[in-house]
Amino acid sequence: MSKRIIEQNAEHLIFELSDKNRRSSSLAPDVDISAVCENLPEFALRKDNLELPQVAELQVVRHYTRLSQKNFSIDTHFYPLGSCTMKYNPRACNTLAQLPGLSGRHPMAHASMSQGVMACLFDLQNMLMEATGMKQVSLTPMAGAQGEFAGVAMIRAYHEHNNDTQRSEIIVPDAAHGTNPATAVMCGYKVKEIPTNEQGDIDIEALEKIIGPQTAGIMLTNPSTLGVFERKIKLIADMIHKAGGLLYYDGANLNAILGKVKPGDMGFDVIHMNLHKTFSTPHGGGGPGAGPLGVSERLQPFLPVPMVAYDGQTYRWVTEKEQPLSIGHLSAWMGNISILLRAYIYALLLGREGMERVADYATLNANYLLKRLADAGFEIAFPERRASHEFILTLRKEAKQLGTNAMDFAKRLLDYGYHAPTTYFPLLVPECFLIEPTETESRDDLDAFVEAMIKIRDEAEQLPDLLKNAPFELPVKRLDDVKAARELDLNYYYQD
Amino acid sequence: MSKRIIEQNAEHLIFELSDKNRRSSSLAPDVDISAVCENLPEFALRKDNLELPQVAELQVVRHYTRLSQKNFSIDTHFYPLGSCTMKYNPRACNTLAQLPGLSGRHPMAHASMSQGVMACLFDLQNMLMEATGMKQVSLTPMAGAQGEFAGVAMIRAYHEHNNDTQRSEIIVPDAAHGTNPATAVMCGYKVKEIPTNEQGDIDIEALEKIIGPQTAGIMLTNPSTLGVFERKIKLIADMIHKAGGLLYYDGANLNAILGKVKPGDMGFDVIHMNLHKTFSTPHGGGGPGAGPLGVSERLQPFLPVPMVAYDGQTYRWVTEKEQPLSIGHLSAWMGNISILLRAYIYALLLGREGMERVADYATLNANYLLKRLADAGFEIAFPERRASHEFILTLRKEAKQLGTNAMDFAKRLLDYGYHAPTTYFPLLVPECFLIEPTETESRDDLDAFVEAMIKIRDEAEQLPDLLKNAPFELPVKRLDDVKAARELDLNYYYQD
Amino acid sequence: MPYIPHTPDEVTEMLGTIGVDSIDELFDEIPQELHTHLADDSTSAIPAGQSEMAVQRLLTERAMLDGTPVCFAGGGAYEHHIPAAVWEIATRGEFYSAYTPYQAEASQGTLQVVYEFQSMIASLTGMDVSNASLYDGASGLAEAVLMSVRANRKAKSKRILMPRNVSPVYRQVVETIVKNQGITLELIDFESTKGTIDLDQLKRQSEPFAALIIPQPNYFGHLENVHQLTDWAHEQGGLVIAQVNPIALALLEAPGNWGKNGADITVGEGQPLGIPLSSGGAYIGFIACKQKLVRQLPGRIVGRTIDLDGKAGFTLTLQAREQHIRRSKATSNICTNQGLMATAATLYLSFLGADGLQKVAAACVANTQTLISKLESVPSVEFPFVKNVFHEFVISLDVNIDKVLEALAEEDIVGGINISPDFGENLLLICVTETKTEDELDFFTETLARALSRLRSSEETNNGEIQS
Amino acid sequence: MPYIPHTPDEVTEMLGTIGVDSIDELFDEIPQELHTHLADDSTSAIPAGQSEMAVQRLLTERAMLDGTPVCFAGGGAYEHHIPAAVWEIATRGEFYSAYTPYQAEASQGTLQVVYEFQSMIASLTGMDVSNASLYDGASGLAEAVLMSVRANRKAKSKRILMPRNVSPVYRQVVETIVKNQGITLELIDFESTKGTIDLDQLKRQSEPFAALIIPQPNYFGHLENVHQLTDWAHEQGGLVIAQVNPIALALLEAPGNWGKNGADITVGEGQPLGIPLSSGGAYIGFIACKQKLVRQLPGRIVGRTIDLDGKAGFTLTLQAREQHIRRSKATSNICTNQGLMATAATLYLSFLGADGLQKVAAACVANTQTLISKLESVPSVEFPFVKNVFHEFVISLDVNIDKVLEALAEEDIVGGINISPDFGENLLLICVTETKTEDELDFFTETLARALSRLRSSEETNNGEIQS
Ligand SMILES: Cc1ncc(COP(=O)(O)O)c(C=O)c1O
Ligand SMILES: Cc1ncc(COP(=O)(O)O)c(C=O)c1O
Repeated sequence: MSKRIIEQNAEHLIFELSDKNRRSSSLAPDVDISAVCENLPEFALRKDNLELPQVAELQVVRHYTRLSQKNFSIDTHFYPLGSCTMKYNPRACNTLAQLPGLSGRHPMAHASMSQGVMACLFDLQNMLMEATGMKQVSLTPMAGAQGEFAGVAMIRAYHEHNNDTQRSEIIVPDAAHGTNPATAVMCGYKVKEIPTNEQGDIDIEALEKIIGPQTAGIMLTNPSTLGVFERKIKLIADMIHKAGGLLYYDGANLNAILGKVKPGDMGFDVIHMNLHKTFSTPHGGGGPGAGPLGVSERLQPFLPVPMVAYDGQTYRWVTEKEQPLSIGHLSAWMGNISILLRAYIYALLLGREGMERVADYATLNANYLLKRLADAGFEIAFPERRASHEFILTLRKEAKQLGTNAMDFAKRLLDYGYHAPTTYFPLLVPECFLIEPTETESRDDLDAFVEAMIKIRDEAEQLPDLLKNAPFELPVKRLDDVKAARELDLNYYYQD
Repeated sequence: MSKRIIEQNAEHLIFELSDKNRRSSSLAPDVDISAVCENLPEFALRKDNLELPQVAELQVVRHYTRLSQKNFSIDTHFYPLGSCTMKYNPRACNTLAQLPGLSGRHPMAHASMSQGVMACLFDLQNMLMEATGMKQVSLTPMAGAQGEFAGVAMIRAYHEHNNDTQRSEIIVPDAAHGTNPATAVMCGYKVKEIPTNEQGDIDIEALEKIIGPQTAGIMLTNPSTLGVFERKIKLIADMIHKAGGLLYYDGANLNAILGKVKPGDMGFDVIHMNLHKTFSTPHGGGGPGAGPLGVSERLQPFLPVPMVAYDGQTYRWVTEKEQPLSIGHLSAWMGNISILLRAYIYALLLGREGMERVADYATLNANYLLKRLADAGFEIAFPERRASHEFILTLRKEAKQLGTNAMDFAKRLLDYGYHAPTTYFPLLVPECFLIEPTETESRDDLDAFVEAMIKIRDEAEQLPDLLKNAPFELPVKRLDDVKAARELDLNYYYQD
Repeated sequence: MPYIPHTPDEVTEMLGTIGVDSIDELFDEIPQELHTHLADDSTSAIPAGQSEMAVQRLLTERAMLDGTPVCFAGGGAYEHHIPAAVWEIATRGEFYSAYTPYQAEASQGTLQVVYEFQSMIASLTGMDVSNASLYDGASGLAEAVLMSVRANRKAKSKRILMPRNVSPVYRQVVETIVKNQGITLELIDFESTKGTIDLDQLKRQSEPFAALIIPQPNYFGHLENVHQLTDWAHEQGGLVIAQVNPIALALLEAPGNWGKNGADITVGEGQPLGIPLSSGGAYIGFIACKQKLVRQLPGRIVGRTIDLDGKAGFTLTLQAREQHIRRSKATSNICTNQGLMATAATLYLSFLGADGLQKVAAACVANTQTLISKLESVPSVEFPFVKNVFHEFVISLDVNIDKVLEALAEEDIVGGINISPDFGENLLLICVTETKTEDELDFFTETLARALSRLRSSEETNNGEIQS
Repeated sequence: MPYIPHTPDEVTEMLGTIGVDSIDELFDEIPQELHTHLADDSTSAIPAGQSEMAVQRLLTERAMLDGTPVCFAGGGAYEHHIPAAVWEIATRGEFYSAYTPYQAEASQGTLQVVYEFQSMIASLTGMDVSNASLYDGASGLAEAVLMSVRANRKAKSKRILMPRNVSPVYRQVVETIVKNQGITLELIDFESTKGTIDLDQLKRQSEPFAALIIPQPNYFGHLENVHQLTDWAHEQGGLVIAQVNPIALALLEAPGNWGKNGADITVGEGQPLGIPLSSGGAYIGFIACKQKLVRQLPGRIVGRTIDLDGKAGFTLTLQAREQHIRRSKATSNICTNQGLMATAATLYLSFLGADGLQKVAAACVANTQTLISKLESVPSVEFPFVKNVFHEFVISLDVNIDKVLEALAEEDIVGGINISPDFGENLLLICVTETKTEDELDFFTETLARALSRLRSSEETNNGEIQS
């Protein structure tokens, strides 16, 4: 009897709602454009018409409100995307960071009009130092990858400062996030990959073999992207340090150990933190993030500027004048300050007990979910290990026996109202799901997720085609990625 | 192949997510409750446990975000609900009305700390006076119905003040909104209904007969809820005035004539305006609204307090001291000020040209939609008349021939992504749709609505059962209203 | 053309379809002499349309003018911390720009929220059922009075016992609303040293009455012995209308449990539940009652039911009480209510939970007690009543209260409410909620002490001058 | 426990399921000596957790401390009116709390927004394709430099011609990011009386170069003759990187139409498109290029495709360029970008439309011209360059600029940017956007004039004292 109305789901492009003769705005000042243009030099002026959508305010509101409803998000769905730490973003962080005095401040406002925001940033620097056990923090990197870049650039600056110029390699585990090798190359280094052993730890013998005078440093995540804690970290640190290299800590997984273990104590020389993960700033459909750096004493002179200092009375910007060995600036000002403020607010709300609780409950949730899925018969990649805040499940059995791979399971999970875990990463585990439930999900939600996984496996056994064609309940069915890459359509106004 | 997952649509009650032992909030201050209670007298204290949902912040956010997505609204759907004026609510009105200085002000703050908000309210009073042609405005009524109450109470106060005490009846057309007769009774009056003629005008002969010394006044909407302008309004006004009665104008339909015709010029003595209609304050899922009153000179002394006055330097509250004949207070302070501010902002954005444009385009849209639907073969209730900002379509033919009534059409419209028009009101037109497109909808949207209506009629012809069982595409199918009223379930914690 | 999506070509085509030449022609049924053209009236009090930027500038300036003083006024409007999430969610377009859920299937969001609201209000008040909201606490009290007269057919009385320690403006609002129906309000005094209802005077009432109103806490912030009062009223055949503060109910006995049988109707102002002060509105009245009175409730009510598949859903119910069905015989003329505020209140209660709400209430009490102790050491500050209070209390001073409030305003303090016009000379009603810090309490105390001594000396000087 | 939904019973049961006795046991693989307990460290720089109310108070105080001065600073961060709807919609939970759209079917909202963003950026810049965003304008310029070196294989050069009238801090950022890859920046001077790129010096460049950067408007706000510059670079076998202000492009020629063949890559800071100033971030870099360079673009790109039913949909595409697939051979290490800002910019452009954006740009120009005329009458204010400017210009003064800015700050004015450290004595860069009223321009002019005369006389006094 039901007759689905497909059109209801289709949302036009904003351009299709446009009419160039529409004039419906109270949003722009009233001014005679052509009179003004007479004051500008002819050669500089636009010759063609400007093409942008001319749509009335209600229709714009409606368009984007409806589009928003097509997203899964933390505010609407469980989103166990491994390595991404999709946890609750407290709304207070958003509201308060948008207070007029904060959001309206020009970056070049006089210091006397900037003490408020500088106090916040200074406090945040100190809190992050304390939480990570590092000696100094620079807040300026705008995401994890930029933190990595800055960190490795500092390693390079350090070696160069010591005239230790033969160091040309950065060691990276095979399980590492793609940003690690990409970063090393951006800093002019060659990448050396080292394998992981069956336990998910670094293969120490392999490491032994590639360390040498050419080693500039190593980039590690701990817990690693395999969801396990690298137990020999102290040994590794000693090995690298003995060879004259430095240790870089990719802090994407800090949520697992916040308040429990400090990267500084593990022997790292430089770290970045993804505030959009551990400190719960919004992921915003892809960003912005913030990737502050923390360093041990010896790298302190190389930190990127600006930073904030305090003399007990007044806050001031620390620039290259005070920090002459700095690797320099990474952004026009001090990075993603509106995001840093959200992290600061979150840190204040949590406090030190709250921070330790993050690691406690993130770990509890991950181990619980692991156990429940294992009990349900799913194969865990590192069954002997404790999960950190995340863990890996491999669907290779299901892929082989039923012909339904991890992607099929992922797509069908969407139908059940769950965002899929990270799939096919890390690369070394076949048909994998990297599952990170985070501390803000309730036990009931975890249990319901397990039920969905079990149901989907039942479906895979009984109706494998159902999975291969999933999803069915979303605004679109499975999308053709190959066509997307082959017949590029990236711009409404331009078709190749 | 598709297997719909019904559970995905079901949203638990917030109570079902609760656990009394959950303690997950940073939203309350830290305090020892039982120590405090010792300071309070034993007899006053609560004995049973307080039952309210104990749910963590993310789960609350998720619950209500998901619930919100189950609503149709202006921001997501065309919503041609006749008599309700569902037009765009500019977001600026919301943002600005929430500025800290405005939203944080206590109603009893000293006048020296209140000049800002008082200036806004004073300006709004003046703008509304000007737009309606009335002599004075009081902003205090909290919705249209309270405006009606106050207006009729003023009529009564006026007659009593003149010792004209035999007046016991209020005349109300049969097409009137239910609040009109209900209000008259709240003010201690008897209601006299008068019929409407075939043209949608008031039956003057019938009116003639019931006017007399017992007539306190008449309540009229113009344009009426039939979507047509009462052409003999001046005659009616003369008849009533001659009999010593007063005229009340129900301003729910002001959107049709804003800037084009002033109720004051039609001869009304007292009017209310629904700011949540014509002045586009949000409907909020049922309110709040605001129903300011405007009056002619003779009713001025009876206006409810407070109002705002200005001596050229300072704004002050006008209270019963200055206004001793006032019918009194209708709310603890001055009504729905946060809503009044939104209307004020809207009025500033529109300005006088914008206000006239409201009536122009609301009327254009209504007449266009009427014509298109008439051309498509739908029966119009008053085909000889111009539509005002709304018009009535009757589906009596379809009901008779196909067995699908107005409710079935309404429910199926929901499937097509349109909120249904007002159904079965006004009561005198059978199987009616009262359709009000408003000025903020585009021609394309009106055309698409016509297409949907035509498609539904085709469905009614081919698959009448489809309509009778609609909707299919919404979070729930057709709901059982009879069960709702028979087996009352109004409170999760209490089942009769 | 702000908010008008039409292009010139579209307008031409639309007029063509209709068969007219101009938009003005569409108004041709309106008698010519009634036409005006606001747009052309440049002398109008209505300015020309302004850009959003210009309006933002104006509003920002005016908002800054009123500032953000430290507030110690209550009297029916209370400053509480509002979790940021409340309004971020309540103003989502889908809640903000929807209307009354006439089409239930397309309004399950609003309807479920209201059902949850009703449940929470019923739980807080200990009543069986609640409606979807009324305008505010004051007009809500009037609706309760009307309801009690309808409901108490046995008493055959239109008399209501109205204590004088109910908010004076609430009393005025009730008067305005109910007087045209022949209902009379019998004022009941309070004990002059306690501030609570004078039981003896009450007991001297011999005529039948429809209902007794019991405020808890009363206007002075004091706690009534609600059990005694309730039982007495019931013994006399009257109903009991409880008028309560919903935050106080986190700690105080729910009206449903007052006395042997509980109050019959409970009303109150819902503003403390997450609604900003915003100069006194928009707020939200709530009303709840015993199951047997449900058909006398005014306003919208949402019920749970099932759909064609048997799945649970929500819908407006008992509409036969309402004006749009029952017209002149409706329980009230209310139509538009305070839906958005009900949404905010539901969010507030959900975010705080029972535990959080009790903490807020307890922090109010604790801060109030702290300020009382501080004020006790300020010379000439007197406490006319005993101090059994929730979060408000009255002090009496030896100087003019308006002057005191003016002096405090100069220090950016909203110092309280001058209740002298209603209750006798030099009385100040002070409120302290959980939002106040120790520093602010000290600041208030010191500023008040300074203002008092300054005012006293200037009064003495003035007096001196007059005498000399 | 803020944000932790677990009840004690649940924790016990969960531990039971796992088979451990305590949460701490779950950390037993971590070497004991590494354990710390932040929660117990009361000497920590991290305070104990605070309630939202307390944090709100702190942040509100700090925000008020910095106030809302009248702003005349630009230099890469511009104050524009932001329609209220932009952030009300951009911060809707579904946009705000989603991540990179890895699961396309569950992310059509974000994906379509990005596709629209790409289209609008491409349209504004006259380029064929745009990516989904970079961090900001400065680091975006560095990415463009890296891209140009990859793309211009013919030139076999790692030299970039970098005009000195590109923002100094942008130059520093580029230096920081590209230097480790052996890329060198050749500085190109500007004409000292015009402020625009010195074509003669440019023409003296004889070695090959990968790309010439052309700022439009340049750091001084001046308009370059982009056509000449573009054609010259192309003739030399170099690519052209346009560095532009997106609001200026509403009136100025799109880089795609510069010279005969158009710029090859266009980058810029997207902040003017609806992003608040917020102390310099989070902003948004945009980058667009000709179709043939698309495989060299860094960052995410969204493409339109179809689903199994043939219905249009959107997905991340060309991922083989990116670090998560290509790892050490990726076009960039960028992963997280500025998605939320892209959403806001898309909303901003949609709300304003072509017409609105041009009005904003024109109002900037008009206001700037007005202020220039006003300043022309202030004694000793000089204009070192001709005045072919968009919405920024440079003045030179005869007193210390820091002191001037300090004096203006006392009157709650952000007076501009002191560019003397980079460009020579006593130069002030001033910006005027559409947000300024005539009154504010007068206020600025008068305050500046007053400050100048006061500073001059005190300098004279000082000089006098020293001489005497
Ligand atoms: C393990 C790991 N390292 C590095 C990154 C890069 O961080 P960002 O995306 O903030 O640049 C990520 C984030 O996705 C990550 O998961
Ligand atoms: C014609 C008419 N009159 C009166 C009213 C009552 O107004 P309110 O709902 O604001 O009380 C309405 C609103 O629904 C209406 O449409």
